[in-house]
Amino acid sequence: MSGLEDLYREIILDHYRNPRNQGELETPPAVMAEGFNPLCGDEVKVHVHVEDGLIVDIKFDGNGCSISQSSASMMTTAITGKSLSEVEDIIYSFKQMMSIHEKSLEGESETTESSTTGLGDLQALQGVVKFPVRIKCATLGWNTLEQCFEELD
Amino acid sequence: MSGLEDLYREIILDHYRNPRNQGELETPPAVMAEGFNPLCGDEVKVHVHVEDGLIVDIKFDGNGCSISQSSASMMTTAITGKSLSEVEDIIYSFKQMMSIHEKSLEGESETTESSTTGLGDLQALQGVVKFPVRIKCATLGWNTLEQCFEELD
Amino acid sequence: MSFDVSAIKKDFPLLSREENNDSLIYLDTAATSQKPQQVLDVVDSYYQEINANVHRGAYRLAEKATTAMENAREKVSDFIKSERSEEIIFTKNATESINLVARSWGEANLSEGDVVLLSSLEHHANIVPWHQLAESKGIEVRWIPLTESGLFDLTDLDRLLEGVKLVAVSGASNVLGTIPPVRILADAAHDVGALCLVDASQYVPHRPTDIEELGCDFLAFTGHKMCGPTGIGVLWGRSELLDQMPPFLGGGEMILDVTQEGFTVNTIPWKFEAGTPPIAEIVGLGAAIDYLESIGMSNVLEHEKTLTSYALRTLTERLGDDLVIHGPDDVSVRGGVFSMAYQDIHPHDVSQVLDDRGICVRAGHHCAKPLMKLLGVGATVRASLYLYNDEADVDALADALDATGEFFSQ
Amino acid sequence: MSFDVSAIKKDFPLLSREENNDSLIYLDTAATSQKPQQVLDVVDSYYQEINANVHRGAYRLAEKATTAMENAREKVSDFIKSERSEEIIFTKNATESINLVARSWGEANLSEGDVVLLSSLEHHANIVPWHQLAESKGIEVRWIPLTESGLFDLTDLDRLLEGVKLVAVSGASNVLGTIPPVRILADAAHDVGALCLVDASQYVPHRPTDIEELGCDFLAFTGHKMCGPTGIGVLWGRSELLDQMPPFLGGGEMILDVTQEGFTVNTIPWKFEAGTPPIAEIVGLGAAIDYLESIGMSNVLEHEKTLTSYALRTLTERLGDDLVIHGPDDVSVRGGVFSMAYQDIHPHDVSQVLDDRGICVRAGHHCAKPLMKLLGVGATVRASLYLYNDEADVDALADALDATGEFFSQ
Ligand SMILES: Cc1ncc(COP(=O)(O)O)c(C=O)c1O
Ligand SMILES: Cc1ncc(COP(=O)(O)O)c(C=O)c1O
Repeated sequence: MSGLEDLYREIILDHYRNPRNQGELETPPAVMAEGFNPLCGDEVKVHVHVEDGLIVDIKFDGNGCSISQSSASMMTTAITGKSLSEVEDIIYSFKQMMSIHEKSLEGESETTESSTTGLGDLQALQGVVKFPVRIKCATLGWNTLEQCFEELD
Repeated sequence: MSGLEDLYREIILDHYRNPRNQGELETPPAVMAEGFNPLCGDEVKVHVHVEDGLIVDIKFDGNGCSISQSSASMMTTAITGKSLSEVEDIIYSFKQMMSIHEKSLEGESETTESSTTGLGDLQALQGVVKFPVRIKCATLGWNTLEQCFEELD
Repeated sequence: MSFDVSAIKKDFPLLSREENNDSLIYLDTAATSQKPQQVLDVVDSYYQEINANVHRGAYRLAEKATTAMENAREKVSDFIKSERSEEIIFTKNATESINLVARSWGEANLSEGDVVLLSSLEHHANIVPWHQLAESKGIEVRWIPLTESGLFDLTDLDRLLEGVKLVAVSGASNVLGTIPPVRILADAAHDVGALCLVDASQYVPHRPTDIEELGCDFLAFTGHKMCGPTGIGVLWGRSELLDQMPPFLGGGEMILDVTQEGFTVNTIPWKFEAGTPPIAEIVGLGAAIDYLESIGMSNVLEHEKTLTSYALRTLTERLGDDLVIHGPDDVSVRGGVFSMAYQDIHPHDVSQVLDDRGICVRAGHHCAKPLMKLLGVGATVRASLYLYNDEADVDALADALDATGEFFSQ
Repeated sequence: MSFDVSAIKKDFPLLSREENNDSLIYLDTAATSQKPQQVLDVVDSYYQEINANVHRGAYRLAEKATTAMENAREKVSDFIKSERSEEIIFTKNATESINLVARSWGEANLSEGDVVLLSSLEHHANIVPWHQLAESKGIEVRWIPLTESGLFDLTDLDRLLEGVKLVAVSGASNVLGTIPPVRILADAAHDVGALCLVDASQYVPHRPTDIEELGCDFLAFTGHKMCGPTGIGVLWGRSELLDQMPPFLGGGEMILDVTQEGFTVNTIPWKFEAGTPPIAEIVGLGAAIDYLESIGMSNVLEHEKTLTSYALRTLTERLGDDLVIHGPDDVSVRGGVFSMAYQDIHPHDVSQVLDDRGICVRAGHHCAKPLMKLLGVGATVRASLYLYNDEADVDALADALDATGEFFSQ
């Protein structure tokens, strides 16, 4: 199962089996957003509590495939305690990693390798770009987080 | 031009160049009907004067291809002076000659040879069945004649 | 058995290919079927030898193209036992066929409060057009409930039929495999003066079809699920109805005359075929029918029944409580479509592991979201069978499900 | 010249075939074009190697099919210089594309008394849908007149534009060859707050297309006239408009969610693509575009211009007053479509004799009956040119017309 191991790295399966920061937070002070992938039915709810420009707490809850749920779980561990501007950098790097070049339309996927540094464990999700339909799974939690930030403004 | 000669027999071209019984009749006593082939724009007008069950006079007028016009012309010469029931026989035989078998759908046309006797000059139109799109041209005048008869009832 | 699947498989280039050194096990026919080389060859030679636009062309090539197309119309007509080939309308897919009925017959015959009765297992193609009429004309859409095992629950049929002008149901479910009691529904519809439309997208490809036995008034199906090309669908309708219906799309072919002031419509079937038809696709559908008939639709049905029994038995025995197969377990009322839940592994993950083993199944809502809601799931893993599948394919599916369980519990 | 017609002809199997020991001279591209082997090969290998239903399939085959289809959408988008591929809607033909605008945009935006301005040379595909709206909503259809030579007569344009909500005109005439002043009409439409639709069925196949240069809001064209398969059409529209328009056909793909109570629509382009798309045909259209681009659309245009001049000169010189060619004689405002009257021989008879010599031309009203009425004829003989035609084809046409005259005057 060579191709599969690229997608389902051990750390991803670990987050899927043992999700971190699962649950809810009280709103307010936290804000909440719900994300939905209408095509496959995946759902994710993100609660995030921001104070003085810092992520003081974040929880997620959801229903979906291993990729969407582990990506959300890894996201929570990656951003807890970070400042909003640091988080924006992480979101940017993550989305860059997930973005496939035009070239992928010719059948090959290619990531922007350069910008994946600093993502830590999240780099494990890089294998997802080889499976284009799963990219929406991996980014679901992140888009939902961005919705939360829009609530903040 | 071998295939063509089958379609454009000399007698057909002759009727096309020198149409017989072209013109109109006064209605009443004659009846008139107009035929139209919407797909190619051919038109024909038939005036027929029936007395005591006999075709005493018939005229046609029209606008169309050599096949539709010569067929109408040949029709007028074939039926003048005939009784209505004789005319019905001629119409029947003519349409039989024009009808293509199911088989023609497989690419070959085949006429019901047996029933073309008694058609005289009209038999020259037999070549038309090899050119399915032209069948509607050949039958236009005849359908219009039948419309005239409906007026009579 | 005279049904030789290994010979049939060889007709399908994609099934004889090697994918990652495994050959491909295609279990997604409910989405689209594979195509035999025979069909591809006919389409190719259409383009290479007789391609021209149909109708009105006086030259031989155009005549040949017209004959090829109208010949295919006869084949389709015979295939569903219609006696009048002008009752066969070519569309681009089953979805357009159903929309045609909704927009032409529906717009002309339905008004506020009239009811269209659907079943709870319909494909979106047989739901959304009626929702659109609900929006534009205020008709009511009503639903026949299902039993626990995915069969039609007709206990309240009389009440359900009140105010109904059309009963529109699947001939076979693309999710549960259920074969609804179409004849009973068609008769019941006629008893209350309603019509009956059958979405036969999953029916016509898999069994002998006889419109008189079905008793319906409209039948919609789609070429790409029955060994034919994409881009071609069929609507059959009773000529008395089609004759009365207003045209749908406007353009060339469907008119007798056009002036600056207006237009007069052509007769059926052309009235409903505006513009250049999908000619090569129609010819290809004719070739698909030739192919299926060379095998024999009763043989196809028999084969699928046997294989469906085998699959139900094998999957249940091998995977036990880890596997839930939605829908009926009685092969006399179901076809070879299996919507499954495996452990608590998400359908996407299951299908990914299966794909890694060269097994193509679909994960998702299968364009039947109202049914998904009833089943209480967001998605299922769906495997579906056709004439080119065999017991080895089913065994491979069972093996792969097993392996999926192991992979995610490591 | 770098444009090598004899090499191009070899790409087209039907043009290299022998018909009655003569090779075929195909002069009916305005009805449908022939297809190069390159396109047939791509369609074949689609079916043989990656056939699967698109979207939502998680397995690799389905992903490849989706990629192939969306890749073709990009190609179509680039081909007409659109910057957003989601503005490309796939339909079954140009007729459906125009109907889509009439039914979706038209139903939502037009009301009684609103005017749709057409030209007097439109194809039925761009007439009947508007007549249908006249019937259902009471809109007015108005006509831009033509000059004696078949050009647009814009002297009264201001008055013609009163009350107009849409100007819908051909990009090139399928009867006269006329290339209308689309940019002027699009600007004039915008000046009065109207939109502009271009029926580019005879335009896109023959010259470089740039939607921004044309200045229109909708562009409709059809695959089978541009070396592509049958069963595939395109509608391009500005995304601001498409986003606002209600959906057209309802079914799978075009929804985000469906419940028993209603549905929510997907985003463009899928909003307008209900049901399984003509996948192989879309891929084939992509291949046709690759083929045309490998030759270069400016080269195609240049070649056709040269050949059109040659044809006008040759036919006039050789046949003199026996031949009337309708439409403009200035190659800067016309394409290679020649509607002709020869002596007083009926077009059907002319085309029959030509066919006997292996020359395919069309005789009829060319789906433009209002124009025929203006020309005062029931039918014409139409010859039309494409990249695979050459001077020898034109010479053969002139010879054959000559022979036709002899045949009927024997
Ligand atoms: C100018 C024009 N518009 C529209 C059409 C319709 O194209 P289609 O029949 O592919 O829908 C044609 C060709 O038939 C045409 O020539
Ligand atoms: C039951 C059923 N109805 C309708 C359809 C729609 O067919 P198409 O997408 O070819 O229009 C399908 C397949 O997708 C189906 O399974």
